[in-house]
Amino acid sequence: MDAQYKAAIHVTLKASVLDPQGAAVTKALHALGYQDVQDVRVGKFIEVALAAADETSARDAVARMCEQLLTNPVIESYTYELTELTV
Amino acid sequence: MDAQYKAAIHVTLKASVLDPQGAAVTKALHALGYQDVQDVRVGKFIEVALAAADETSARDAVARMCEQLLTNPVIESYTYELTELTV
Amino acid sequence: MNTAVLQFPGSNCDEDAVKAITQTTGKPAELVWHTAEDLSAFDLIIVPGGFSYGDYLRSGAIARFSPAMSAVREAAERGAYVLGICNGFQILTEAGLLPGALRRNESLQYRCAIVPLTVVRADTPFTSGYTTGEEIYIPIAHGDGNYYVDDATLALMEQRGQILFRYAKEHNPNGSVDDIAGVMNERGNVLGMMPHPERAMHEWLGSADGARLFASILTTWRNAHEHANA
Amino acid sequence: MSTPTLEPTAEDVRERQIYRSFGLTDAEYEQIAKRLGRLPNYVETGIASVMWSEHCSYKSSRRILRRFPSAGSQVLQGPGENAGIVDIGDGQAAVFKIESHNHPTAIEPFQGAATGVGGIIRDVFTMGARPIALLNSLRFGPLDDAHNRYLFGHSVAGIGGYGNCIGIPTVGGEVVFDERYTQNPLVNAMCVGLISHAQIATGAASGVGNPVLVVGAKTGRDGIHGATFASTQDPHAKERSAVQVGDPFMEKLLMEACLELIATGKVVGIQDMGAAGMTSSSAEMASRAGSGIRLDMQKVPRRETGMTPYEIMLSESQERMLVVMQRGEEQVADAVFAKWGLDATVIGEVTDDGMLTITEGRQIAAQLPVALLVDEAPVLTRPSSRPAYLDALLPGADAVVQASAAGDFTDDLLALLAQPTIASKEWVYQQYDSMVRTETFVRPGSDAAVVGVPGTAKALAMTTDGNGRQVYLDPYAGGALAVAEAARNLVCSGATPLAVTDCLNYGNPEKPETYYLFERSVDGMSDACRAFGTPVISGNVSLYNETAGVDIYPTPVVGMVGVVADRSHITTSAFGTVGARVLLLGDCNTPLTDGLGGSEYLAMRAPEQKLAYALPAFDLTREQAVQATCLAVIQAGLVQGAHDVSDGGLMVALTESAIAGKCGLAIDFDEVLPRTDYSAAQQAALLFGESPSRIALCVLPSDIARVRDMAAAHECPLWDIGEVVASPAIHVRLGGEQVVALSVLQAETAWRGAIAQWMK
Ligand SMILES: Nc1ncnc2c1ncn2[C@@H]1O[C@H](COP(=O)(O)OP(=O)(O)O)[C@@H](O)[C@H]1O
Ligand SMILES: [Mg+2]
Repeated sequence: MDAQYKAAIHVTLKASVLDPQGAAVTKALHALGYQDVQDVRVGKFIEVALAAADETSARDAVARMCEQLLTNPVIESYTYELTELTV
Repeated sequence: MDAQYKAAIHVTLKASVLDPQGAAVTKALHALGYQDVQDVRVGKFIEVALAAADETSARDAVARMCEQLLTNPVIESYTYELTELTV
Repeated sequence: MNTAVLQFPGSNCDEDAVKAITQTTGKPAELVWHTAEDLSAFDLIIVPGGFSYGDYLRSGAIARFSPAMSAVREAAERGAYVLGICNGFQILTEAGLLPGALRRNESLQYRCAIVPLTVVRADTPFTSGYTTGEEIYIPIAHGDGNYYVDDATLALMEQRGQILFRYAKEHNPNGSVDDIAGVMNERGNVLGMMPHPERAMHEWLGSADGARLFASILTTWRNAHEHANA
Repeated sequence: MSTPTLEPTAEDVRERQIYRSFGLTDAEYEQIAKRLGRLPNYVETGIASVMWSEHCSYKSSRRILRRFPSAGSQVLQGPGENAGIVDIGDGQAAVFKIESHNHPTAIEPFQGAATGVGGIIRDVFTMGARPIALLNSLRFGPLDDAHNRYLFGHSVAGIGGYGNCIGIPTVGGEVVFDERYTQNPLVNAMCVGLISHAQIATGAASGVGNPVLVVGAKTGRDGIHGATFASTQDPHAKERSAVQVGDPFMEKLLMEACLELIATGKVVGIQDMGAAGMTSSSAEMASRAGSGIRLDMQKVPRRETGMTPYEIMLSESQERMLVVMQRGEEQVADAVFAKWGLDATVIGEVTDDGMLTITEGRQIAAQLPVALLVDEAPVLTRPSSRPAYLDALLPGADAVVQASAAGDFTDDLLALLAQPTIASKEWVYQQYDSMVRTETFVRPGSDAAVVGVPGTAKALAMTTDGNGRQVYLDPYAGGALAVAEAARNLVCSGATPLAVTDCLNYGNPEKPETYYLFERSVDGMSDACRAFGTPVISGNVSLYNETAGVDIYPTPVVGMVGVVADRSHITTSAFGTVGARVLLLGDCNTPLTDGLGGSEYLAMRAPEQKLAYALPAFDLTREQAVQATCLAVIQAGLVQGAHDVSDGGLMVALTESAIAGKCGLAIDFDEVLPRTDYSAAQQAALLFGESPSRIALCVLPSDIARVRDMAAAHECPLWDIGEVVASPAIHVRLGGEQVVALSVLQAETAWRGAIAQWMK
């Protein structure tokens, strides 16, 4: 029987890539009086619920979907954490 | 002297709010052969670098900016983790 | 009637709104930069469409903190008319002047098209030139027009008659709850709508149905004004 | 700030042949060293290499581009500036240009396409013009492939994402699908602006001592060597750092600020930073004025820390401009930019020494003669040889394709309408705001788009057209046809064509056969431009669209703008007047025997033969007669609808007009073509062949006599082939039989739903 997993994936723009959203939010926070904010980067948080035979194959699937669909390695990078759900 | 903090903020749509992006990603993953994916939710991952006198005031600032600007409480909820950066 | 059209960095339907007002009243609306703090001279304030602050983070999220938005709140409290179109609607919901929120379109695509709307109520300052249940054609142009309110609020809004426009049956372009295209505040002087009435001013633009919305406001204002002066 | 210690020395650059990795040949490197009388250092080598890259120097194409006609009484600014300008009367002018963003799109379709739009908008407002419309010309591999769908979907979203945000309507374009574009999709974006003659700004850095400012976004390490990258093969394997993220919000602010600044009259010269960023903008501005420029890298506002002069000079960060102000007027720029929340920073000054001097504080980081970078860039004469396949093509009339049901072409028509290249592009243009500014008289979906000129009775009509397969099959005629089709689309909307901007997309110019196709098609375009009186006022070249030995079709794209003298002349492709006659301008006889060479129908029914047959003959004189007649009858108020016959042939054109007009059509060829023994191939050729120089008109019966007279006066053949009917069905009689019968709804469903169906 397959086990249940949850992957929490963080997709961020690479450090050298312009982040217009982050820049706009930084400015807005400054305007609101949060002068101590130095930098904001806005990325994506993707939660994927999936079934897999074991942790290794779950990890493998998550890494592959990140590379194939969820990110474009040209401008983005990603990290993820996997948790097994107890049913 | 102020300490340096990094807040990692996760903004997600409330469970009761339909997530069209998540639904689209689920469909796309299925089409790519990831049949074992059951559900995907897409949210935002916001990293804020800030200076603050201490952890309490950093937490306080982050919570306020989340409520004021970074999320819309009608449809979204958030969690965050704070780390102190060692310089 | 004195009309202000607000301009935020990234507004892009501001000039179109001015044109619509000029055509309706014979007198241009005043473009007001987002830093303005006093809007007491105006009877109608239009929060126009566009991409204020790039719509980064969330549509309307950053613009709502502009000084002019505090002035809009005061104006609404004193009973002036406020009309939020598209991005303006998003800003008004973010500012809490209207209930609900606007999510990404269900298709995840930006959609520009002339769509049929049903006028839900024709007995308001904004819709007196229409008839209840009338089908009108107004363009939409948005990526985040998918209106959301929770069920309890929706029921209340229904009951109070706050829903003014719905997308015609089978023509919901974005997934909006209850096909909602435009909603009013409880007091009845603030309207937010995703469709662009200022783009439906002439047959050659594809429809002239939007012109009646501006005419309705003008008529209501005149009536109230003459009444007050009488 | 310290000078980087890791940067190679001038000797290293030579010893280790580092210049090669920048794309310079040994001979080019030696030429530079010789001209300098010393070894160029690392920064200088980088600067020279981007300026001498294909992208900036046009070294493979420059010789050929001179063949285009570029003069005309309407031309206020020809090629050489950021965009061309044509007079439209009343002291106003249209400013336009087209540009490719093919290579970035191949690896990051959303951002690649978006930044392409951003770049072309900057080219137009740099001239002082208010951008009023955008168009785009797209080529992708077939939609049955998931990666092609990804590239197509994200490119469209990126184009929309940028134009929608900035508030310029996207009013037209074209999309073609063919496996030749699978590895090398094409994204060409065009922008049209309006300007009054008095406001025209140029990109010249004149006046010694005038301050040079950088305005707009801060500089980061984006896309270093993007220009070099655009000129080399296989975008996938090359530097991925060359992709930039666009910020349309920043560009909107930048546009408003620049237009406001130019209106103050205190600007001496202004130029956007496109390919090769600050390097090319400064060198080109100095070159145009015959001056020099001195820039201090320490003063450039940066987004990242530790950037070297090399990185700053070569960065392709978007949404930046270089501005030369009148001396002492810097604060004017400050005030305007502050209002929009943007930086305007003085980073240097104009000099008279003819040098581009880059300093870091007091220290000189690079110093090169402007002439070396711009005028002395190599101009290559590449070998050219006629590809053998051109002489092996069979006559188009020999292409034999039988109707899929005996004697009945209804299924064929339905299938053709659902071919993605022919199907409605609504899935695309619904994602574009085509109405903002409320001046769009004709939205996407007709032949040309029409946008009003505020304050006048006039309007501008605009279109982009190109057909790579036709150019492949006959480069000269194909080039001419691209121009002819663009002009025909304008004329059908009621406009007089004014001028052309062109985007020349080709494969590897180092292949003599590819170079031949390039050369011949430019000749064909040039002759057609002369015939139509539409000079080329701006353009762009994209070479090396080649992967693994496969070149794209030679794909010149023509962007054309015309003026509608009076809004009452505006005509669309809708045939919606019941009882009106359907007339055909152009020949009805030759298409029967022209065959199916180059057609979509042949490509659909016999894909393996689609490149085997020659195109129908093209006669420029006939084309001119057809267009002149069309415009004359429209201007005389005699036309209810007009649609040119292009992709998919006559039946596709007529069906589109019926769908748009929400009416039916009863087409009857029996009167005009009374024979009953046409072969199936001949019938197919008449219905679906792509013989050029035809326009279908919708004319009230009472106006027919006048239309006939005017056609006769232009020596243009005219055929009365049917009627617009209320019953929503299309029936066609040919050779004494009914060959097509279907409801408009059936046709519309096939045509409108095809692309959406693929993209679900
Ligand atoms: N990429 C696109 N962007 C905007 N509009 C488009 C695009 N592709 C096609 N269209 C519009 O769809 C209509 C039909 O296009 P097309 O078949 O190429 O026309 P034509 O053959 O007359 O040049 C035109 O109005 C065109 O502008
Ligand atoms: Mg056409």
